[in-house]
Amino acid sequence: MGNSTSKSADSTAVSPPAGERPELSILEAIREALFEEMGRDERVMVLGMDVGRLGGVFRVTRGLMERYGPDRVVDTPLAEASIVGASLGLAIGGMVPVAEIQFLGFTHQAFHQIGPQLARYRFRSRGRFNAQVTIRAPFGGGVRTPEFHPDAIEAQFSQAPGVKVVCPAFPDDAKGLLLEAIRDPDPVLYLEPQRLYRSIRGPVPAGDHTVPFGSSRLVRDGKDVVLIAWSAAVHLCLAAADQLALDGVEAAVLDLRSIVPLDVEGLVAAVQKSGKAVVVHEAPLTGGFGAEVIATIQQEAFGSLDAPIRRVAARDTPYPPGSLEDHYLPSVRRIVAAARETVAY
Amino acid sequence: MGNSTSKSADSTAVSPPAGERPELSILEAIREALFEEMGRDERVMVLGMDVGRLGGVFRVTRGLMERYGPDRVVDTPLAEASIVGASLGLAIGGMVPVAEIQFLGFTHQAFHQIGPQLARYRFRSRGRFNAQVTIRAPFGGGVRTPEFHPDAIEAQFSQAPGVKVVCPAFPDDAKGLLLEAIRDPDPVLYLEPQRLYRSIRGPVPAGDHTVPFGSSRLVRDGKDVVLIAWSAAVHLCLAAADQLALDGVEAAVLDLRSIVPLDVEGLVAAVQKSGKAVVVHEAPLTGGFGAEVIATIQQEAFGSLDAPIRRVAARDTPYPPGSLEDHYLPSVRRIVAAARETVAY
Amino acid sequence: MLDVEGRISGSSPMSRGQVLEALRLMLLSRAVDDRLIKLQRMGRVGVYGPVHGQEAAVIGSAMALDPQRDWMVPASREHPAMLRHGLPLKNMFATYMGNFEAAAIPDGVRLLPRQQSIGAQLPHAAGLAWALKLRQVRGVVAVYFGEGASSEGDFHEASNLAGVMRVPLVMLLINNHYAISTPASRQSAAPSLARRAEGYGFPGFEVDGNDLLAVYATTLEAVNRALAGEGPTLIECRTYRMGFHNTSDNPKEYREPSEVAEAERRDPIERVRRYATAEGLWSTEQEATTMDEIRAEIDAAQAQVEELPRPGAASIFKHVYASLSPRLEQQRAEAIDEST
Amino acid sequence: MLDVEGRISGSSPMSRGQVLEALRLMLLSRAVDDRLIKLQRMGRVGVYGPVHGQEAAVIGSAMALDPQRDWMVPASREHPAMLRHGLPLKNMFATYMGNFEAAAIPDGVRLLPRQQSIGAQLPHAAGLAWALKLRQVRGVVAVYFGEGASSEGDFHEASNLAGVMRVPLVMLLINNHYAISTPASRQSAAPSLARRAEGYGFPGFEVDGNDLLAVYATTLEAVNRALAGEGPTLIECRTYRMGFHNTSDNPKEYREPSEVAEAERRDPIERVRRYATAEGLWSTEQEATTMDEIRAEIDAAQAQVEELPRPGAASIFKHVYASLSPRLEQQRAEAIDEST
Ligand SMILES: Cc1ncc(C[n+]2csc(CCOP(=O)(O)OP(=O)(O)O)c2C)c(N)n1
Ligand SMILES: Cc1ncc(C[n+]2csc(CCOP(=O)(O)OP(=O)(O)O)c2C)c(N)n1
Ligand SMILES: [Mg+2]
Ligand SMILES: [Mg+2]
Repeated sequence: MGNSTSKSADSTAVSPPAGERPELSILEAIREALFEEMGRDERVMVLGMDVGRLGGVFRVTRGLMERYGPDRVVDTPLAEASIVGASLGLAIGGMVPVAEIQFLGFTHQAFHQIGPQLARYRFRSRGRFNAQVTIRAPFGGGVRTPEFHPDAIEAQFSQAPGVKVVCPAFPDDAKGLLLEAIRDPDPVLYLEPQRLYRSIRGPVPAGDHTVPFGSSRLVRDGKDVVLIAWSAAVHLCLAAADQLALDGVEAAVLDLRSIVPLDVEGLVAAVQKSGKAVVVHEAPLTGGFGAEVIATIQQEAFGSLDAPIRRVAARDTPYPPGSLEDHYLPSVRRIVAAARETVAY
Repeated sequence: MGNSTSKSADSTAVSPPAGERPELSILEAIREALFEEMGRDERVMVLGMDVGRLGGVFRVTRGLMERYGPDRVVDTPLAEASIVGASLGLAIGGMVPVAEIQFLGFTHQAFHQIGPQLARYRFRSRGRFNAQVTIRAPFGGGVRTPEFHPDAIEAQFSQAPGVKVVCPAFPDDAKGLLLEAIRDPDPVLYLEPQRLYRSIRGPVPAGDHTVPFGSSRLVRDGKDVVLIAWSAAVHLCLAAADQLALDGVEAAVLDLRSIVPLDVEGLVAAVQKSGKAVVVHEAPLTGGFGAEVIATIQQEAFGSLDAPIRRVAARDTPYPPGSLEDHYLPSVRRIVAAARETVAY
Repeated sequence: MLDVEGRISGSSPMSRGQVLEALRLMLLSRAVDDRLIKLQRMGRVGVYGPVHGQEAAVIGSAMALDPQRDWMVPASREHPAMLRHGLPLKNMFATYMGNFEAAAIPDGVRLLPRQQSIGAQLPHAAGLAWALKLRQVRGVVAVYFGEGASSEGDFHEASNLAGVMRVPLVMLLINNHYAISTPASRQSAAPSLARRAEGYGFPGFEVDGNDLLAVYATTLEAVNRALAGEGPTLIECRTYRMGFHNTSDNPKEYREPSEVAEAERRDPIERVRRYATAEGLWSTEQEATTMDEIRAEIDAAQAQVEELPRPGAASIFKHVYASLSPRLEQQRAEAIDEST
Repeated sequence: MLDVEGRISGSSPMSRGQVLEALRLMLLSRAVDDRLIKLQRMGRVGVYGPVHGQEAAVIGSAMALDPQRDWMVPASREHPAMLRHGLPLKNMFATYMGNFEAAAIPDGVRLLPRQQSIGAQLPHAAGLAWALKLRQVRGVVAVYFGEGASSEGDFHEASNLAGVMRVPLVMLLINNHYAISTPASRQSAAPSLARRAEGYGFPGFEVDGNDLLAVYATTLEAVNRALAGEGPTLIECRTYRMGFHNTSDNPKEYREPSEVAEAERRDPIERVRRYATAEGLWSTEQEATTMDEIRAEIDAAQAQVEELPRPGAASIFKHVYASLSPRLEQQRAEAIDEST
């Protein structure tokens, strides 16, 4: 898994000589995917605020403009709806846009262009047009960002049929899901775990590497309970599993990787093993995607459930200032407690 | 209950002489609440597209402008985000705005002003300011409306802590929940079941009448299974219960009335009675609020559940043209089938 | 250029053939309005919003485009422009007669679907024009929208982006003076919406939208600017919605008969009819023949749609994604099962 | 009115007392910038975006308002205006030092909280101004926003609504030529953003935003128009963000040193210092004394915040709603329990 947390400065994504490929951070893996795919397919372009000369506020796109020029790596005006809406038009016109929304919280400004437009254009046009558009956006808490920057609103997009929603938690998946997203003929929201950008490193296949959507990843096996999560919360679950192991509780950890489409089969299989599950997410409890996970499991595996599925989620409050976010977010401690109760049920 | 379906033209909401108060349609009940509250509290104003001279596209606000003048019943430009955002400013300035968004599907254009602004203003200002704003919006299918007009996106607002979301299904609740909403110091999304506007009539208390949020209503009792719904789907459940009764299946019907806050206690009590439940909603299955209902029930009443809780929902596709909506929406037939399977589990 | 009497000032920017083509389209448009309203009253069409009164604005602008080269992005009240641009009449009827499979825009027709979310098509059009520029494809994008739409944030963001990227976009603001019941005077305090273009760094023009020739000439100029790489143009066509907003609406509830009467005097078709007659291009006989042809065309389109199989449950699972997830496969199977 | 040498053309619209008040606020603003940047580097402040370079625009406009009568709606880089309008310095420090309870705007201060969703405050300001008009309360609303914000749909919708309703609104567009790394030239192709006001039916003015007196005079005129019931005004203050966007940003990555050097020559504080000195209102001694006072004020504000109890878990459940639902009560109990 390579969950080492070294914080070395990110190098430019140029493939090193074979045999010596270093581990990459999630940020580097995303950048590598963009570099490679823009090289492979000249229709691919990157647009968004500050993505060009600056390389994005997280420097994910650093170097891209120098390499591929300002026509394909474009700084846009400060207007999210037009970034998404224009991306749809660009796609219809034969480009393959990868739009960056600076933070997922600011997709709020573009909601009417995402669910009602991007997502429905294939359907509305009866297949005449499709929106091969990827929207990249960092999200999630734990790094003391200002208001709106950590908003975890992924569940809302699950009510917008026509888009897909994917959320990598590891460098290899970051690359593989992004390449899959860019090539997918349908619109994909690709959600980047900002708190893991530089802190999680791992091996990443060189060159072409895709991960199919709708396939979850069992990142840790265990017979007593399964912890289900996506994006940064997967790492909280791994830490919780470590702690539980000290008490002899064997917790599995399932990374959904994509929430739309959902890997129902993988989910059910993971739960059936122990009959016990905890779902963890950074979004508020009520109406979070954890509810869908539970509703699905109880529908598909009712007979195998030996305990209620608990949710460890953010509170049903607005996101507080960074200094208070630890009281708001799910924590390892809360996950461990929920898992223990579940196992003991 | 008074579920008669006479389609008589709606009368102007003037209280008739005592003792002869006729039944009101949902539309009339809403209009009566607006008339009365604007009379009672001069801070209350109505704003939105076409709400003035025309009286709204459904004529809900007909007569209000004549009665209360164009300063308090205001036709706005065609711009949803500014209707919501200005309503917040109006509230801060001492007014009590009741904004109409022509159809709930067009709140998409105002999303960034709802969850991130209206909902969070009290929190952000540490109570210095509150957003006493009601947003009224019709929604739901079954009446062959064009694209966007039937979108049932209520679940998305459940991920925006700070707003409340209420959805009456009967004339008395329509009045009582609207008066409660207008007086609530916090922002409320008040969702109107467009297909029931004129088709459902019933008794409505004259004068002041409020219904507290977070209290569900058991509209039919039954010992075999409980059908859980809100808004127009409640009436599908009632029709399904009638049909089930022919086979001797006694189905209860629970109308949640508000989804935020959720009446957890009422929900659990209703489910515990039979240990069996079906949730019905007009929104797409995946990520719909039915998921939250199920997650809550299985958490709070796991031991009493005798069968998986089924969901009868719209399909996970974009809303199709009206001529095909019957294949998309939940139907009495589907509810009956799900209830039978659940009872037989 | 054409006054209400049909007198021309200056020389016509349209050839004789173009004038005849436009007049025919205008007559077709009004006949289509009549038919679809009739079908709606019979319960065979859902909701229909007529073009009535806006024919010069919509057709004059469309005539300045080359369907083999340019793209058209409509709002929802520009059927004759869509027909001119290549949409078969049958497909248009299918749209309103509830057969969305048959309504689809055929391959090769450079036209996007109608947009019912007011203003949402504007950023799409800007993006599409941007793609043409990036790919160095010769052509322009013409986008239609109402004065109501011009109040939406999407109008602003799309205009600004189009200005910054200097894309080949022609923005056709059809100011028909109403957004449902809301008069243009309530939509904005600006005396001219065309002037907003300055705030985006490109030119804006106001034109009598009931003057076919003026609309055509102004649009052609904008198309040429765009083709020359000079970027977007905003054109405000000032016209009047003579009919109802749509078949659910009754404009008597919110506007004065005198206002409508004045608009009737300025009818865009009558002017062209007079002009063409004065030029010796048109006669009552010709009009009668043309109207017969048009009625036959409409009858045929309607009949064709009526004969088509109606889409069923399976249809709603088509084109959701390129391929269905297992969950959607299951829902599809259920839906088909339940519908039989 | 004040050139870069501090020479005035015409007579000063500000009294001597006002000039001194403004200069003191400018110096305070820059000292606050320095302190918060220092605290950020020490890990005691999260992210801070300095005012550096924009003091004349922000303070000159704020000085034209009457805090007892007018409302101020800030974006996020207008601290000195907020202080002038009645926000205690301690509360400002609390904002950045992570104590949001102590950061709240005190009762009676006619000021809305900082807005971090770019442009979202604009419709709030329009609505608030509308409320003043409806309630016939004498006063205006002044709203701040950047040239970046002027690209958002919210700017357009709020401006248009304010024009239609003719509300007492003063729109202060602080064009500091950058939105993070994006230069104003990339934000819009419009040569002047002030001109956009025409498209909403009210006047717009462009002013040298580094000229305290010009900003003051223009704002005062707009305030008087608004008070006279003549509706909104847009004022574009052209200035320059001399520092970084915020403490996470390094502008060397995207702009030339020469550009910054030129801006330094046009420093808004230096001009006022020269002018005040020439007028005999200011001296190096006075500046030294003032700086000592300012430092003491800042030390005190910081110390006060440091001494305050830190908000805990319970705090995040306060002010979610007027009262908590049972589910939130339960979450609150859990959170308090887990934090102890
Ligand atoms: C975003 C959005 N808001 C509201 C509506 C409801 N609606 C349909 S048409 C219309 C008026 C449109 O006016 P305009 O843009 O002038 O076009 P016109 O109808 O005059 O052609 C409105 C408000 C909608 N379809 N979309
Ligand atoms: C809606 C939204 N989109 C993006 C951001 C990220 N962001 C923060 S500040 C900023 C630039 C703002 O530029 P401008 O409006 O000119 O104000 P300035 O920072 O120059 O004061 C951006 C893009 C945001 N906070 N809100
Ligand atoms: Mg119109
Ligand atoms: Mg700026």
